[in-house]
Amino acid sequence: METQAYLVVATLIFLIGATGFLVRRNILVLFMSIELMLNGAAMLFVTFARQWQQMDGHVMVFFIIALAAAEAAVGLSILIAVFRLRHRVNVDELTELKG
Amino acid sequence: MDWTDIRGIAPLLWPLAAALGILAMADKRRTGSKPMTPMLAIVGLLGSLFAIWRLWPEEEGTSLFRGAIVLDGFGLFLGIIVAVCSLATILLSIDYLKRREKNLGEFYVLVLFAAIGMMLMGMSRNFVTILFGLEVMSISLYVLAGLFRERSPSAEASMKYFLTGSFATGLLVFGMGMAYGATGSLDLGGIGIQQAGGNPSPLLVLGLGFMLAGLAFKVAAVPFHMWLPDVYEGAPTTVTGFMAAGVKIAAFGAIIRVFAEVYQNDSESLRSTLWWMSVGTMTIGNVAALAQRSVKRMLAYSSIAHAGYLLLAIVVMQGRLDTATGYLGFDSSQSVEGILYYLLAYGIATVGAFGILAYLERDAGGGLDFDDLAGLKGKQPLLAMALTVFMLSLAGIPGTAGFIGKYGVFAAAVEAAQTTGDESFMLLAVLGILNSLVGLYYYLRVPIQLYAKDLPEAREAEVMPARPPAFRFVVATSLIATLWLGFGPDVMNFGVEPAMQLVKSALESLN
Amino acid sequence: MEKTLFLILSTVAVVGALVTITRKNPLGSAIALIVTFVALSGLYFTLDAAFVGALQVLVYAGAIMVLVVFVIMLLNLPEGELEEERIPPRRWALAFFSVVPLGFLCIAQILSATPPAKTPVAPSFGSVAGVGRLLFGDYLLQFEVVSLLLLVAIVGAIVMAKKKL
Amino acid sequence: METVVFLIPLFLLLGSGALGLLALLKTRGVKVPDRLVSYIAIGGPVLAFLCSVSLFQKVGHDTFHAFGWNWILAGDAWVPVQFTVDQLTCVMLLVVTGVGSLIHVYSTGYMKGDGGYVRFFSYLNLFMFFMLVLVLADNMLLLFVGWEGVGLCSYLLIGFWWDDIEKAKAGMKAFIVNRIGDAGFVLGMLLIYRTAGTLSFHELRAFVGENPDAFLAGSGFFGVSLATASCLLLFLGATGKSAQIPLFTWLPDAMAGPTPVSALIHAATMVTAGVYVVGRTNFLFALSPTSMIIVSTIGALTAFFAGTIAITQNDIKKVLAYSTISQLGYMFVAVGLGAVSVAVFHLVTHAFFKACLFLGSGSVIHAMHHEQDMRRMGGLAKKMPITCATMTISALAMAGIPPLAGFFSKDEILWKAFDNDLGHGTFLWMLGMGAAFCTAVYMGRLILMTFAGSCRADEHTKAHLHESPRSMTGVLAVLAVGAALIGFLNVPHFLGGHAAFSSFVDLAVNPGAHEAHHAGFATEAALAVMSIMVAVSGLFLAWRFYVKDPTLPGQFVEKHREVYEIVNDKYRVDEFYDRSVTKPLVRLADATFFKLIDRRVIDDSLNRLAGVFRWLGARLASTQTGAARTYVAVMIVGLLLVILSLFT
Amino acid sequence: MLSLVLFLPLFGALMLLLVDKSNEKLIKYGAFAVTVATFLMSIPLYGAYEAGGASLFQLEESADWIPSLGIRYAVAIDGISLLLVLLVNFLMPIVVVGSVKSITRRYRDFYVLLLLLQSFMLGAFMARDLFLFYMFWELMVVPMYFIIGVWGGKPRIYAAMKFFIYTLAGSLPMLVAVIYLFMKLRHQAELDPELTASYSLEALSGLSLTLKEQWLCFLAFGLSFAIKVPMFPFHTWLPDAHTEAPTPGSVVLAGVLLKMGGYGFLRFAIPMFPNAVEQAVPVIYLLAVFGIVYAALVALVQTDVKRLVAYSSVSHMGLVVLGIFALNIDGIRGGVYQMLAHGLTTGGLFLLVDMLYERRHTREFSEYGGIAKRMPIFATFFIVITLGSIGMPGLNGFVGEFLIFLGTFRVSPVAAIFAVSGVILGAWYMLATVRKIFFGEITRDENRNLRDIDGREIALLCPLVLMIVLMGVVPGPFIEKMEPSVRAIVESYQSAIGN
Repeated sequence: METQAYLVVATLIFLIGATGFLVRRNILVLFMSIELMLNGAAMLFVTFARQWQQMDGHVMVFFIIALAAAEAAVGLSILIAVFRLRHRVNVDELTELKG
Repeated sequence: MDWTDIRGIAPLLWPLAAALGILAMADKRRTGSKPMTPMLAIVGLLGSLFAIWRLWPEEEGTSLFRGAIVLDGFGLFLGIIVAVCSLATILLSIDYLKRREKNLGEFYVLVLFAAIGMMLMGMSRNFVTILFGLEVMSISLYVLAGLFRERSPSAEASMKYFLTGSFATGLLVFGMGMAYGATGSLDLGGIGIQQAGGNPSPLLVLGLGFMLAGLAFKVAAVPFHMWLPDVYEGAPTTVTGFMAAGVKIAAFGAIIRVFAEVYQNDSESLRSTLWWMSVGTMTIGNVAALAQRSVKRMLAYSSIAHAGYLLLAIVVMQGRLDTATGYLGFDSSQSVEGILYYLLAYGIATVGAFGILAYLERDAGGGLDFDDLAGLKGKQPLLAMALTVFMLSLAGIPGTAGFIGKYGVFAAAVEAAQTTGDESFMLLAVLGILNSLVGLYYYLRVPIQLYAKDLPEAREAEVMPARPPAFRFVVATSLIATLWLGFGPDVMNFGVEPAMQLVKSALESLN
Repeated sequence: MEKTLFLILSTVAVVGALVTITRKNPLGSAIALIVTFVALSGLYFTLDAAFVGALQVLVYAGAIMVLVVFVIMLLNLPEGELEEERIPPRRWALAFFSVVPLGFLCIAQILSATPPAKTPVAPSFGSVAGVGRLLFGDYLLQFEVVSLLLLVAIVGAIVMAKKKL
Repeated sequence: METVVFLIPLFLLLGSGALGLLALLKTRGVKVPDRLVSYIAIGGPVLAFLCSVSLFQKVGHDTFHAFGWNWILAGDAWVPVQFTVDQLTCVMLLVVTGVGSLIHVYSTGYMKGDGGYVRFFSYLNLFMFFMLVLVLADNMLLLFVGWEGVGLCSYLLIGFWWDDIEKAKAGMKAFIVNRIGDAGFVLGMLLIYRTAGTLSFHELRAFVGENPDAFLAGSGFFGVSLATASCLLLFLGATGKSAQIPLFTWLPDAMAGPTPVSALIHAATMVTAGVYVVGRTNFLFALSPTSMIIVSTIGALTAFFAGTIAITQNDIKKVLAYSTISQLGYMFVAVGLGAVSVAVFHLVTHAFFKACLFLGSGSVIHAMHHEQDMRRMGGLAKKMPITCATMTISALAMAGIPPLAGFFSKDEILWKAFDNDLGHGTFLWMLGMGAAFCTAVYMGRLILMTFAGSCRADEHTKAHLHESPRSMTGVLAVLAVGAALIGFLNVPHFLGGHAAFSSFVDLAVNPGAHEAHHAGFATEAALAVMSIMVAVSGLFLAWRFYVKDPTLPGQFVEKHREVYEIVNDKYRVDEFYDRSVTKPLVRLADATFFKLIDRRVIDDSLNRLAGVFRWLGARLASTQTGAARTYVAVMIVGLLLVILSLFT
Repeated sequence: MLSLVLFLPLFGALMLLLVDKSNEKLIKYGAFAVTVATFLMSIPLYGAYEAGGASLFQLEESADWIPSLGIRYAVAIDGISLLLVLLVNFLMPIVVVGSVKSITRRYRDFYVLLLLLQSFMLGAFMARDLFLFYMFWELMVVPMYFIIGVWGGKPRIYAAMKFFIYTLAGSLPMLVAVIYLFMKLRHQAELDPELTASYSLEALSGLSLTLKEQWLCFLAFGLSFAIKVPMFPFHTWLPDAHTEAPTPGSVVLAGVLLKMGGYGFLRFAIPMFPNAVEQAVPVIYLLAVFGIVYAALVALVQTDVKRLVAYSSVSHMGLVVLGIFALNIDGIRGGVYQMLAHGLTTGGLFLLVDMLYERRHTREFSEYGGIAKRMPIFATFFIVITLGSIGMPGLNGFVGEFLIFLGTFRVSPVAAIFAVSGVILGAWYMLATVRKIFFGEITRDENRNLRDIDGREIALLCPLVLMIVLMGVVPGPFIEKMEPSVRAIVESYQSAIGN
């Protein structure tokens, strides 16, 4: 199988994640969109690692997973803080700061 | 890994140790109130400075940890600025947080972590290091921005910062993936060597586009700037100062590291992209700042504008890669010199200014509109003077560090125009100059408020909070430094020029 | 065989991703996301990346998503909040006009590049040992930094979410 | 010798300075005795007069220079502060210091009791200082110092009673109108300097003598030669100072000043400066027949028109003012024709009789409690015999009744006008005769309306009528004697005289010139008889109108109302200037320049530019909606652009 | 020596900062002492500078400042600088004395700023390093900005902002040009080992620039100078700044700051970009001539005394520009002389206006009238200085004006005609001012009890009047000092344009 196909899939996943960011207003879903984007990127690394035959890409994916974990943890805790104040998880309502 | 590697990351280890120490002390009792906590953080940063000082004379541009980071003047110099800004932030925050009953040990830990991340970015020459330096910094800052989580602006700022920031990280990682795919290397030097001489492959260009977006987000270059005003406004004021100074330093360090690779090929398209970005950034930042009513938000927009000036210097940067070692250098030292000095000047003035704003902020938030500064001179003459000097420095008036910084940046553009004969660089310099004229207008509104307006009667009797020694120390030091640096880099024993000298000698010794 | 596998897995992954961003209920999204992750993990295996493939399932699908779901439960969102009304077409349009050209660009670039033919790899490729060697060799510092990152995340989570500070 | 030359102006400068200081001290309540003031005030001019006399004795046929110091470095050469004494200067010196001293003496009486007594003398001394600088100056630039200085003093003295805003305005008008002339003068100087490289009169004369071609070259303006251009520019200056068409309008207004000032400045000395300058530079005018024609024609026109106006005026000083303009016109006729000595002679005689007339009128005004309208006077001869007698003598002298001074001088001018080779002799002569007729009429009218008939003043004034103090009448007497006798200094050849005065002055201005006679003595004599007849008929007419049948003027006016009104309104020149120059300028300045260009175009557009930026800022800030979604969308679009840009 | 003079006010300012701010006496006396000392110290400069000496610039002092950027601290004076330095130092004590009454609050800050301003102005006149000059050039604006903004009249903020933005709008493009010149030199130095890259004016003026470069740089420099002078149509900041500034500010502004523009043209624009200048002269002439007449006419219709004087400044400085760009000896000589003269007379006029303002707190003509009766001494001074301003021969204004006319006339008689007519208008509006303020009946009751000026005010006007007369009567000593420099400028220009 051509690596290009994998790359296209990776890109699609990434873009779907980006799309999610644009269309959803539920912060939780936005988090998931971020995960999608990171996964798309990770997929790139895996594919290219295979293509170049070197495992640096795998290491990177390993790190990306950690990154995703860290982001998820912090993001969710921030969400909790926001939720405590507003009892909403709607990103469109976070518009107090503007102008 | 050997002792050299450990020594090389000593500037990072000191704050790390301090942070761990603080965490370790955080047992049942709350640590925030302990005077030890900030002390420890300060010691950590001083240690970091000390380590940099120790490394200074002998650093040789050596790769450490198998190319993960590089020890050179550039990185160390950025490290100094970062350490100093963090130190100032910590000193300023002690009282600020106490007054708001938020004197958490974790705050200091996060500042220290962010500082580590920033330093790492400046030193890195590997995608992974850049990415994780950036993430360590960013995640710390997401949280720091939301430190006043029970206040809705702070929480909102944190959330927005996190969402947009993560998105940008996504772009960055994706871009790195592309670049990796194009070159098979995560190492900047490796990529450089591979690209030397040829046109970059489309994949690499694509990757660079994404990476540029990710990094531009951190420096808030247009059109990746929109998060910044909201976040700066919502974040605790000392944190805002820290973000404005530190993030900019680190992100520009990373941008220079990354894009110097590509410049060796003299990529016109990248240059023109950055050209537009630079113009847009300074223009939009400056113009939008004109309309602000809050000083804090004005400074936020102005921080965007400053990113534009710095980008200007990057546009004209003439990178050069040592094909033998993969180590990158700069033909046009003017540009990097300019950027470094600019960052230093900007960092000092910004931290000082936000420090004063933090002092002036009401305990429940607010109190940072222009009108709130009216006639403050009568109540706080020294602070008014200091704030004025910081504004003048940001505006780039001679006699302040900002002027030399501005000079350096524009000089870089002019020099590049001269050596390459590219008139668009000249145009860029002129646009930059016109922009700084716009900038003057809003910066000057501050001294006008302070000096020319009268104190509202309602505030005559108001008792200003005490000015703790740490606060005084920071403001005074920034003030003196701003003026002192205004006399040019050579009055310092170490400054940009020596740093660049070191970079150069490092290059030579490597060949 | 490989092609079929790829087609199935990639279809699942993409569809899962699409479902993730279109489900009204975040719980549904989360589950779809896990499906995607698993499918991706399968793709990793087809790319001879056994270690990361395993990691993907264990850490990602397992740990991270559990965390997400956990938080969704924790927040105990009211019904109306959880359920989003239909996404207005305006937003779809926005997404369409910004993301599609971007995707078009990316994919065009990817397809235009001529990658080397897929050559067989050494058996140690993608193995735990291989990755581990790199992790603790070339990427030692980064590895430590990642641990720092996790520490930061922990501290940060505490600061942001702990009930009483 | 040099010291003496420098002493002359110095006395007056010191006097003026001392008096000025005293005047300021007085405002601080220091008592300043009037006697001390008058001593200082008179001392300066008298000493200067004595020095002038001694100079006059020494100068003989020579010229000498007194170098002071280097003043301005123009080009490569210094323009020095240097005085030159020659015959012309001597005459002027004597007139200025002599008449000046007399008027100072007169003023001590006239100004007695005035609040500004000290100040007055300070100004007066200062005026004489500048006048002396003017006549002594060796170069045009130094002359210009005096020139502007006298203008300044004239300004200060016209507006001496500045509580009356009209008087202050009159002073200002005099200054500004003069400045217009001065601009011409300056430009003339510049042109001359550029051409000849020097401003010194004698160097210039030498230069012109050696290479007149330099001045005959075209100036680039409508084919006018440089000589003509510079002469006309200088003449423009002269018309300002000497109140000729077109810049004469300030002089009648200048009568707002105290009468001695009118006598000294606006009759005897300052206003003749224009004549003096043209006379000084006659060698330049000689190069340019065009300018000579213009100068003489304008002189003649001024003489005639001012004469007609003078007839219709009722204010005694205004009559004299217009008469001055008219007489100055005569002088310009002469000087324009190159007959400098003749002009200067008329200048001298005029100084005497006009000073006497002014001072006499001052005496009348003094007696009438500052009443200046002749219609309220009459029959004063009995109350003020000396005034009456002296004024009558002077008036007759001016009217040209032989053997009084005016006859000699004026007749000479008319003769020169008739006998010139520029081709407009008859025209000039007829205008001159017309002016002479007018002179006789208004002089007769003035004397008769003032002194003859019955007094038309109110009872209170009548009761207090008195002759003026001795200091005033004495001066009048001296001047009247001068007016009567001085003409004999220059008895023309056809009457068997030697024209001593003319030949003396010609030493300075026309060295080596020989009088060329075109017509014989017979013609000259015939013309003289004609002019006497004109004068007598003029006087007769005045008698007929104002003594014989006082209703005649009224009838005459009824008949020719329109003409009368125009003439009485001074041909409405003031109004014309106001409408065509002043008002449009002010309107241009206010409406177009200040309100439109400065405020609207420049300032507003800059402010609007700032406004645009602020508006843009607000717009930009409002795109900052606070919605993270927007931010991300912008980022994606931005990324798209970045990538597109990278691939181009 | 020069550095001493240059930094003494700065030092004094720092010393003043140490004084307790409620100690009014000490502060005011201190400021006075510093300015007087500076003046006294600068008097020997007059003797020390030898006109026609071996080098044009003398008393040079220099030291490395930022060697890495080729920037040196280098000061020296030639005749023109010398005279302007003397002008600054002569005016400053007068300004200080003149301000002791009118500055009633925050006087310590005020005098600190004033002294800083003095140092900066001196620095700009002395600098022999372009970068140093630029520093001082921009720095000057800052104290002035605060002086206007804090101690000014009602719309002071608008005026201060306008002043600042306007002047920097000029000087920022200049910065680019300054850098450009340096970089050009550095670029050339790389090819030619005999050159060294530096900001030194000698080195930079030896730079060979293409015509296009000259034009661009000239535009950048020229805009800055034109705004400072100010030339029409860049003048509109001045009336506002003058009107709103406290009088000491106006005095310095009119007396010295405006001269910076003329000085800049002479020192930088003409020697460095002669070919561009040659081509630009017609436009500059047009603007200058129009500006002279324009500003004079606008002055005519002002109702505010200060605003009037401000417009008169525009008109007079137009003359200066005219003279300078005659580009012959007479014109430049006259331009420099007129700068000095204008500094004294206009400075004096502002002081006088301030004295009135102090008494009546208004500057509207309509509020006055007839006050010569109450204030005869004041009126005397006013008239004398007015006469100086309108170019009465024998006073200082005339010398400069005449030389300018002479220089202009050689180049363009038509321009001279307009310039001269501007002088007529000058007499008109100035005398109208005198009339409106001093003459006529006193119409306002408030004016009936005005007191005349006191000893202090007389004492501070006397030196001014003395100088005004002296410079009119014996201009020689001043002209002689500037002579070699003027000649050098003209000669270098002539040789550059190939004459």
